[in-house]
Amino acid sequence: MDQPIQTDYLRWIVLLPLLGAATNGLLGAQLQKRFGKGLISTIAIAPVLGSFLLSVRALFDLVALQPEQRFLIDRLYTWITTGSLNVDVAFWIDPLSAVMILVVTGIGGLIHIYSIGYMHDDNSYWRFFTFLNLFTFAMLLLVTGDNLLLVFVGWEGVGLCSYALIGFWYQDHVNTTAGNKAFIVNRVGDFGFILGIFLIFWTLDHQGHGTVSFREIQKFASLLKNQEIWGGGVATLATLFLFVGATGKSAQIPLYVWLPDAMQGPTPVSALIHAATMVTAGVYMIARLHFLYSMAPLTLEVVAVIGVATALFAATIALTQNDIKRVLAYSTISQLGYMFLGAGVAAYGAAIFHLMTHAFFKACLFLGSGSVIHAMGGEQDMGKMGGLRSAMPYTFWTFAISVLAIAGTPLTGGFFSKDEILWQAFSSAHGSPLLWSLGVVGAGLTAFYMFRQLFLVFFGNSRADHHTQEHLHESPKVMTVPLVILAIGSIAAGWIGLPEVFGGSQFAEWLEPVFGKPHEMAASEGPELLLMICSVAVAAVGFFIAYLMYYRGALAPERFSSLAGGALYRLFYNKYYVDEIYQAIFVRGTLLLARTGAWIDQHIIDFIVDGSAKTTAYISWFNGLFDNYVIDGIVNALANITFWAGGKFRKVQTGNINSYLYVILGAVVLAIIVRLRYSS
Amino acid sequence: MTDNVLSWMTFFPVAGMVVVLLLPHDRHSLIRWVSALATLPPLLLAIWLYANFDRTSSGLQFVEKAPWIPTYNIQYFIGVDGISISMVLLTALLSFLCIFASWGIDKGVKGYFALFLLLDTGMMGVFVALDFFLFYIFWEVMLLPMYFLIGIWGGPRREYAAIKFFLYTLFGSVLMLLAILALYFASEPHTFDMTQLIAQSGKYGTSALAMWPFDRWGWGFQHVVWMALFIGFAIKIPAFPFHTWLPDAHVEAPTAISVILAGVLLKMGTYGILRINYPMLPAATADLAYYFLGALGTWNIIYGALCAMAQKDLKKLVAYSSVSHMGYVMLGMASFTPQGINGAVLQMFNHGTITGMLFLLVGVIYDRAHHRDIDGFGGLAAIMPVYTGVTAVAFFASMGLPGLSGFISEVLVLLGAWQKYVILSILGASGVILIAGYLLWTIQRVYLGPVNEKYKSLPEINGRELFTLVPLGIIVIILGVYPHAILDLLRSSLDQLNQIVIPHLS
Amino acid sequence: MDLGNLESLKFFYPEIVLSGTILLLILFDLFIRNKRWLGLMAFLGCILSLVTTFQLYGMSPGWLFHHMIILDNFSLFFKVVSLLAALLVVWMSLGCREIREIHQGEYYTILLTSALGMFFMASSSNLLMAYLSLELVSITSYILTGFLPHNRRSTEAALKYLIYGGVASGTMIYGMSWIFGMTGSLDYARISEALFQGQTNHLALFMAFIFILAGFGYKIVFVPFHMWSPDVYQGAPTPITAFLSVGSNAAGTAILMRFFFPAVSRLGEGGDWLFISGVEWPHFLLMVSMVTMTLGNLCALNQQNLKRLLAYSGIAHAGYILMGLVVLNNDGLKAMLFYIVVYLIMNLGAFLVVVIVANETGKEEIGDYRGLAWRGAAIPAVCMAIFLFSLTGLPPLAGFVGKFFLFAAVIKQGFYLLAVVGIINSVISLYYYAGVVKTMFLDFPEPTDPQVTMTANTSALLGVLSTLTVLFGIYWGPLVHSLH
Amino acid sequence: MAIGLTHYLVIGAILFSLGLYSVLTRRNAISILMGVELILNSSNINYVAFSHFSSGNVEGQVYAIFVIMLAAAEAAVGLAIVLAIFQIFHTIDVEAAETLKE
Amino acid sequence: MDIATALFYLVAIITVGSAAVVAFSRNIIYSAFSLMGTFAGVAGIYVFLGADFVAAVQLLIYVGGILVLILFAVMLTHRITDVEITNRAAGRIPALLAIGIFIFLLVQTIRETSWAKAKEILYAPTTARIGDLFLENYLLPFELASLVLLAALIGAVVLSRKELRE
Repeated sequence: MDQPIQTDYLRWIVLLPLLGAATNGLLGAQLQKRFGKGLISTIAIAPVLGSFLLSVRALFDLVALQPEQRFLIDRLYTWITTGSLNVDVAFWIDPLSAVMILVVTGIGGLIHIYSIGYMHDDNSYWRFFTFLNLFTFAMLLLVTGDNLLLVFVGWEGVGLCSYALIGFWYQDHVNTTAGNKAFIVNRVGDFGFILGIFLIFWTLDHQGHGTVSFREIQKFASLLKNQEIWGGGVATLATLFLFVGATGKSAQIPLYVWLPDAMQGPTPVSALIHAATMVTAGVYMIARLHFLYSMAPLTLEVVAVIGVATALFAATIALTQNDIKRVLAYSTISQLGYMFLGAGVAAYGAAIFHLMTHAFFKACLFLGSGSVIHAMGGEQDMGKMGGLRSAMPYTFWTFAISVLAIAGTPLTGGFFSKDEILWQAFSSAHGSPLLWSLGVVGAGLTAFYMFRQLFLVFFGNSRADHHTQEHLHESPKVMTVPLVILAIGSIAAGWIGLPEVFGGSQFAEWLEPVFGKPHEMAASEGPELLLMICSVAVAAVGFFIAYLMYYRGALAPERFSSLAGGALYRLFYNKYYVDEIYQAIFVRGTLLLARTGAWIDQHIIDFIVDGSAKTTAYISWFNGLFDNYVIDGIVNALANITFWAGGKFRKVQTGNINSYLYVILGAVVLAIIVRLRYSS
Repeated sequence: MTDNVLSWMTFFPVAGMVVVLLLPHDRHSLIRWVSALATLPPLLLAIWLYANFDRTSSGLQFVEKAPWIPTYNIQYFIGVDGISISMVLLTALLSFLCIFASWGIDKGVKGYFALFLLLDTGMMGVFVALDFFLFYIFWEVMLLPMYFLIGIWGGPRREYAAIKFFLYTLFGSVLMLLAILALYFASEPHTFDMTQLIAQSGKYGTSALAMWPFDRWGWGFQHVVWMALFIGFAIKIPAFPFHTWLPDAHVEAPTAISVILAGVLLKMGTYGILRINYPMLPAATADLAYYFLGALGTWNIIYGALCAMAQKDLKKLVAYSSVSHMGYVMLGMASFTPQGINGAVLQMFNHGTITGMLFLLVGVIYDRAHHRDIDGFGGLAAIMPVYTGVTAVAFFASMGLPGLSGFISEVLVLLGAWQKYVILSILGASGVILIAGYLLWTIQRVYLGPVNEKYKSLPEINGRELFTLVPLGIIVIILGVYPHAILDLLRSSLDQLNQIVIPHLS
Repeated sequence: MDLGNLESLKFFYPEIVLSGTILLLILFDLFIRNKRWLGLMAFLGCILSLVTTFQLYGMSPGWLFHHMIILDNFSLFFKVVSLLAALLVVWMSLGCREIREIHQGEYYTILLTSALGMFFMASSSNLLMAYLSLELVSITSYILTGFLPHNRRSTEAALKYLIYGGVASGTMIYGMSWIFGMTGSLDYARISEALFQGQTNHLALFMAFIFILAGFGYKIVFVPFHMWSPDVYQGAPTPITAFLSVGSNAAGTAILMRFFFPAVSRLGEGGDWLFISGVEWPHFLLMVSMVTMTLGNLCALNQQNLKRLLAYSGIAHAGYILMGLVVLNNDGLKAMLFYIVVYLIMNLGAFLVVVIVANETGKEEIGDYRGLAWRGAAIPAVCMAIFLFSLTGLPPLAGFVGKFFLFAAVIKQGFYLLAVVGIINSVISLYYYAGVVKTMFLDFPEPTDPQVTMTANTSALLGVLSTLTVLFGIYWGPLVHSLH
Repeated sequence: MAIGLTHYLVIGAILFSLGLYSVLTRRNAISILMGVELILNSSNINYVAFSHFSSGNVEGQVYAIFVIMLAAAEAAVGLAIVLAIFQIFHTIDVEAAETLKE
Repeated sequence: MDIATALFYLVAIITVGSAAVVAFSRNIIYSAFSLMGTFAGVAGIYVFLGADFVAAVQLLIYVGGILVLILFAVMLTHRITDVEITNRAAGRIPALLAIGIFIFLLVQTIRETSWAKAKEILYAPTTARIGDLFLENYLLPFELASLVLLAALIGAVVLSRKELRE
């Protein structure tokens, strides 16, 4: 690999949003009071747009280079140097991170703009934009950081912002609890992530190349190959550790539980963080470390299995949810599962491709749902919606397009990316027909629940109360324009990654310097087409059932829900009771441990400490007792004398000279006897 | 003055104390300002020291040496190296800030500030002393002011807390005294000079003592002395199971004293181990570090975090979080890797600033609401947004959030520990989850949620309080972004320290 | 140097000055109305005697009065200690209300006589002299203890002290008679000679020592000869308690060392003393030392009366001082001497505060010290804290340095057990000392508690003692140097 | 059997023990003092006997004379105290005179 | 058994016997008076030991001084008839036990010890030699003893002075 080209503007891509966050964070309250909300949003949006423009510049710079040299770096300073550990604060852009920064700044920018409208009535406007900017900064740090530790900073940073934004309306207990849950579950993931970093660093360090920088790791990756720890390959274990981090951040089994609750945050937050950017960090990380993952087939298998399992699992839950955002949340989890499926079959390009298209349509969906909620005065229950089509045309159309995209309707973005993944799942060296078929089932479910949502929300008659109906309105321009752009993106984004059958993917080509050549499967055009048709057909079935059930009403949903005595439905509806199980085992378990610890502290350790003090006191008391009573007591009792000492004098047994003398005589005799015994 | 800069730093507060004692006792604000003026020069000198410290040298700098009691080879010998410079900085800074945090003391003002200044000298002295005897003197000098400061100006159970602190610490320090004497007589010629004692470290035997139970454990002179010193220091750290004085002392002590206690005094334990156990008894250190520093440190992390989680009193929670955080220091020290040991000392510094902030913040709320019951608040964020913002910084720093100082040191510690003790490192890292758990839970209960009507009119944090907090906050952020501000100071000396011990590791 | 009676006189100035003062006191008592002048006279006499003592310092050792007493730096040291004790106690008495109400002429006379007795205790080199000097100190002590007229506790204490002392000294001379019988001599040097030559019966020797220890031990106050001290300390006038606690302790130590080192041991190579075989002094003293300090400290824990508490603490300190004797070498000796000086200063200081408080309140219970610091007596309270913490052995106070040397000597000889017991005792002792400090500072006074003020006289003395306590904690080089 | 040193010493020992016995058992201060006198006498017998048999000079006798003198002094002081006690307590039972206690 | 031996035993029995009365009598007056027997007996023993001067001093001071003092004290503090109260004893049995062991130990040790042997045993009058010693070798103790007596004198006066201020 050639030496990267040092630039000096990449830092601004990352730092501009931080600047915005700092300004608003420190001065926002004052500024908002004095100059109004306009200034706040300007301060917040300008840096993001600036970052976007710089990202575009970076993209062009990259394009201008030879594919092998598409590599920009901006090294600021040395962050930590201790022993063999050397960590720089450096940002780098290669084709992969270029995609990511464009997504983050582009879609993020749109969501910023959308928020102007959505958050307009909130008093903590400045605080919202502060966190949004801070989040953008952290996310950019995550995708441009040139080493694992720096990425970890972003990794935790986005977690923090996610926490802050989920609990944005902190006066409500539910929101803050959701925030806590997100943070803590993410911490569990981060725990794995950091251990992965340690393992990689030390394994390389033992070979004399301790490093956490991606390029260096890639350079020395081969050294990890034959290293073993605990009976397994280091690469496998390290990637597994890192994958734990990914499951946390990207809401995969078993750490997905926080994401549905995270919907408590403002909708733009859900769009930005919990759909488009943060949750994809895990996918990005795997793609970034693809060279390691490729060395660890076992991990890949785990990733693929977890991915597809999550995809199905979340999809089944999504079938039954009534909250508009929760459906989207589970759908996000499910779609992320697809991305991991892609990554798990070593189709990193496909995973990233899906990541990108998903960012568009899912952001669009969330923002659309936000628009709906906005219009419905905060109502999120789909059971109380319906017929919004006419009242909110922009919202409806953009939403519909996105639904088409996510359902994998041919020629939309989602179609191309999802099919790429499914195709790879079938055909890649790591793939298998089983993975593919599960993926296809998931696609069918996706189509069903997305159309269910579409129908429930926008078609039919309104089920909302009178008051809400009267206030129905389309959202302002500032909100609809981003929707439109995103909707266009949902369609268009797919066209840069056409399948081999249709002429090959530009996107894959673009990522080629990063991931290397995709598998040479060109010879099998037939199967690819066939599989594509299969999945489309399954999706169509999903659509059709939804159509029958929720549009035509020809099929009562109850018929499905009462399958297997309703148990299945209840299982789905209650999210497999996973939350309850976690609560019982982990939360309560920890609290129990905590109370036990505190109890031990107070009652056992302090008891011992106080006890030793008490023992001393007791001994001293006994000593005094001995002095006062025992000696005199022996004297008096044996002598059997009458205790009489004249009426007017207190009878006290202490300070008695005779007994003092007894002690001495006793001691002297004792000493002599002891001496006798020893000398004889 | 530059020749005696350390002496000036150490004894300036005592001079201030004398002035305070001479002032009439009802001139409260005069006494406060004099105290502030007495702690300012050490801070300025500390900054000067920071600027002029030769970061490439592993040796002692700014050394002052004079015979004191020649018959016993006792010297007035002070100086700093990489291990102590950061602690000196921390002490100077926190002492200065705590004067302002003590502004609200209105009972026995004169006595309070006089004792505080004496305490300041004691603390500074411990960190600069290079003669073992001098070290011990300073070590004990801290004890009395602390006893009174807790005992007179403390909370309702102050007497119990003060005497508990006193007895615990004294027990530890007398053990230390025995160890000091043992080392003194083991050296030839008999000396208290730490550098000499270190130079002779190879001489102290390690073969098993023919004395039960040491023979069964294979413990030699080094081990026994090591253990005596360790217990003395472990009480200060405080390491499990010697930690129970800490929650009581912290809860009862006035705010500024809690800050000093957590910010500076706890560091003395780990500092002492690094300064004394490591270089003087390297073989024993190599043998025992795993059990008594590594494993115990890890236990501290988890146990402290669990205990913190169960607390209902905000200050007690912070106190237990100290127990937990000091566990990282122990774990890092025990690793004998550059990362671990640098991380440990950095963690000492960071814990000083972060916990300092936390206690100050608890003090702010206690001054207003007159209680610290975690469940008794709620929604403070809406009432006191600035205060909450500062609190958030402190809490997240305590959580080890990247970008803030705590992260760097914790990562370094865990990274360093990984190489030696993978399992301990994993366990230690899992502590991060627990810490996040209780801190977030606390934030939620105290600051978030619906506004508690009772506290609707609490005043926002005032300028003086901010003045004590902001410098610490800035340091916390700077060190998160640029840890080399401190790491550079430590590196050479700590690497050299490692080199002393590593050859003894089997 | 072995001088006869007349030649000895010129090395006898301190005693002569002191005796002269005593006679003058008796004389002037008849004429002078304002008895305070007598106190000042006694004070001046002490100073004069002190000056003459210092002039003798550094002389080559020698015997005076036909081998009756020995003149060396050791005895001079104890003379200085006794004089200092007397001096400070006279000073203290001048500021003590209790004393102002009694016959001051006789009081100072007897006090100085007692000090003179201590001189001889420290310098006697003859069993007879030892007995005589001990009796002189004892009898004067009985008188001083019972000096308060019609005071129940004082008189009762005197009776107890007398009976106790009588039995102890009787036992002692019985033991001495055996020594005399075994060696045929009363002179220490000849006793030593005879013991090292002859085939001595170890058991008889041991028993004789035990008997003799009864006499010495009750002066030093070690277990089991300690039981009089709490009663006597509590009952005696406070300055006398102070005097007994330091003077009698020091003199007892002196006579013990005087007897054991020259009489039954020899200086071996390297500064270690060799004892007659079959006499296991180190072990015996080790036990006594440990038991003494432990018992003293444990009993002190429960005390409510401050004088009584200080009595028990005095027992504990006797135990500490004995630590220096256990090691039986010059290190230990020096440590002991140092500790005695330091103990003198800090203990007198503590009693001085008792006097100051009793002057105003007439009470000595610890409860009466409640919130002392907030009752206008911040300075005495602070000083008391200094003295008590010094007694605990906390740096940078003199008591720490003293204990430091003792522990150093003990550890150097490998008596780790003793050191550990000593250390644990220090921690225990902290508990009750800190309890007093707690009462003074951490408790707050009731409105009914009287204010406490000091006179210029007592505050000057207090200043001297507390300054010395701190000073010797920081810079004790000269003091140590003077012990060599 | 010729009268030798041992005879005198045994008499001394018996007197000593009797003195101790008085001291141990008597409650009357004067009686205790009498016990003390017995002890003193017993050691005096020892001194004089040793002076006669062991040292061959009069040192022991001198010692005995001093003991007698001091015994007188002690008795004077002791009885003065006893009288003082009697004035205050109207008894000289040592058990009664116990104001001093823990 | 020659006369001297018989006489010795007589004196010894008087001494020990009256000492026993001192120790065991329930009446303090008896005790006090038998003390005289002891003192006199001891003086007799001194005579046997050739210590004529000491014997004289013993009679003079002990019998003439101390005993009189004691008797005075007894008279001053007791009504003579008040037998039971005046000389109570406590703990006789343990005391006897302890004393028994003690006496056994003492006598055993006395018998087994090899005491120093004088070169020659003298039976010359001792007064002159003692007087010489007092003025020469034992001058200092002599002076010291006078100091003790002085102090005791003052003390006795101070202590017994009736001064009721209460």
